[in-house]
Amino acid sequence: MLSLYNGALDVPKILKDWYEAEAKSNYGAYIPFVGTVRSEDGIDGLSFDIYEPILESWFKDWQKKAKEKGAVIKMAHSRGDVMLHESSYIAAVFSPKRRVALEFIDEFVEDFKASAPIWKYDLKNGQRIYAKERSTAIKGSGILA
Amino acid sequence: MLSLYNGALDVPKILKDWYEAEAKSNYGAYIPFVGTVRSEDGIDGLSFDIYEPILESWFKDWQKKAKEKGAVIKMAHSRGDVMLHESSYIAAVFSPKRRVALEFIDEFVEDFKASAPIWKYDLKNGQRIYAKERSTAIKGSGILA
Amino acid sequence: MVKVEFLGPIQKEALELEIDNLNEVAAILQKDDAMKEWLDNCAVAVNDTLVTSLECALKDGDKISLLPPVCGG
Amino acid sequence: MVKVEFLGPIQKEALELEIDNLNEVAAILQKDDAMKEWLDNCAVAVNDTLVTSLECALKDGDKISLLPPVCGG
Repeated sequence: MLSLYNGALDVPKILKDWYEAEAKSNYGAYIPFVGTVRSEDGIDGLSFDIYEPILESWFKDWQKKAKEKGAVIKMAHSRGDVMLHESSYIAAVFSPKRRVALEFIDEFVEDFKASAPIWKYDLKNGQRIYAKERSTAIKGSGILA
Repeated sequence: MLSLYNGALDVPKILKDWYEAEAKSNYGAYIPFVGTVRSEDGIDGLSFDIYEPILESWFKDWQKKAKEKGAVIKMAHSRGDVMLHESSYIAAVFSPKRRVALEFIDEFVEDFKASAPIWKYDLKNGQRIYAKERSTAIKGSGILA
Repeated sequence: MVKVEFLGPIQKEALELEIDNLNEVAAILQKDDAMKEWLDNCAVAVNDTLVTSLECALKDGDKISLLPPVCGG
Repeated sequence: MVKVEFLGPIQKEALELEIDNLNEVAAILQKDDAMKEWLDNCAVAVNDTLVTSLECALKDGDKISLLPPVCGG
């Protein structure tokens, strides 16, 4: 399940909805990861562009990997502006077993950072500035150079 | 923060309260781990005994470790009976950095399983049966033998 | 006609090109000064599937996307 | 007087013993048939602090706890 929202995420509601949706699925472990906008470098917030077709196929591959381990993965992300101390990202894994869940959320979040087609901008003094130095080239980049 | 409850945990409320309590603390990552009672071996539920003085000192040591990494750790656990598909355990880490948070929640949950002075019983046919084969001897056990 | 689109922070209008393969796209973009800073670190998708080599025949109606470095979360 | 208490699933009433050290506790419990299955895998705390050796002097009012294998969560 992949949900995109305009602006900040309603974290308590999403965590509750996901928990309740899987309440009878007999998973022993539920691990959400929540990403919140930190105050640093004088930013007022962050802003996000998402390329949805590739995000969806990337996510589908992870759903398949989760299924192979008997687990389920869910993700929510913001489009557009998210201000300081608001949250822009939740990923969560449900699994029968705690080891699977702990390892899966780590792998998922790291691959998300490296591969998900989402671009981040700092909001600063009314400008929207691409966060180039914090961004990662997708694996296989550079073939046109 | 260590909270013990009689019976099942109100997971959505606890996740929300913790999230809101740290909303302005400038942590970038919040990772809760939620443990839920699974249906297996025909049990009706689980039951827990806790020895609180040692649980508290064990938890204080982890609070110190968290602080050294700029993080915060919270935990909630049930006393007594928790029925199928109800939750008995939540641990959560807040940290400025995602790598610290992902590693810390893993280490914390594993040490919790190995060291926290909590005893688990299967509820089955009206009986309360110590889950001996799923339990782990605390490090240093056996000195009286 | 093949469409080439530039995602995220790349400030460039989409192109419509009469081409048969990705080598031609590379040759055209390498001549574009505004694209120099991007080509080194852009990934390429053909019809929304990432590709890792230029050995890819193109046909009329195909869509090529350039994906600069990402940072979700 | 030293108190010895048995935690969790160990079905045994607390003992009050006139002893000076943990070796004496070990000697007493080793003679108790009901405790045989537990001693191998019990941890020991003195005044709620886990200890890892028997080299520990005891004084009047001390509390010893036996902690069998745990399984929280």
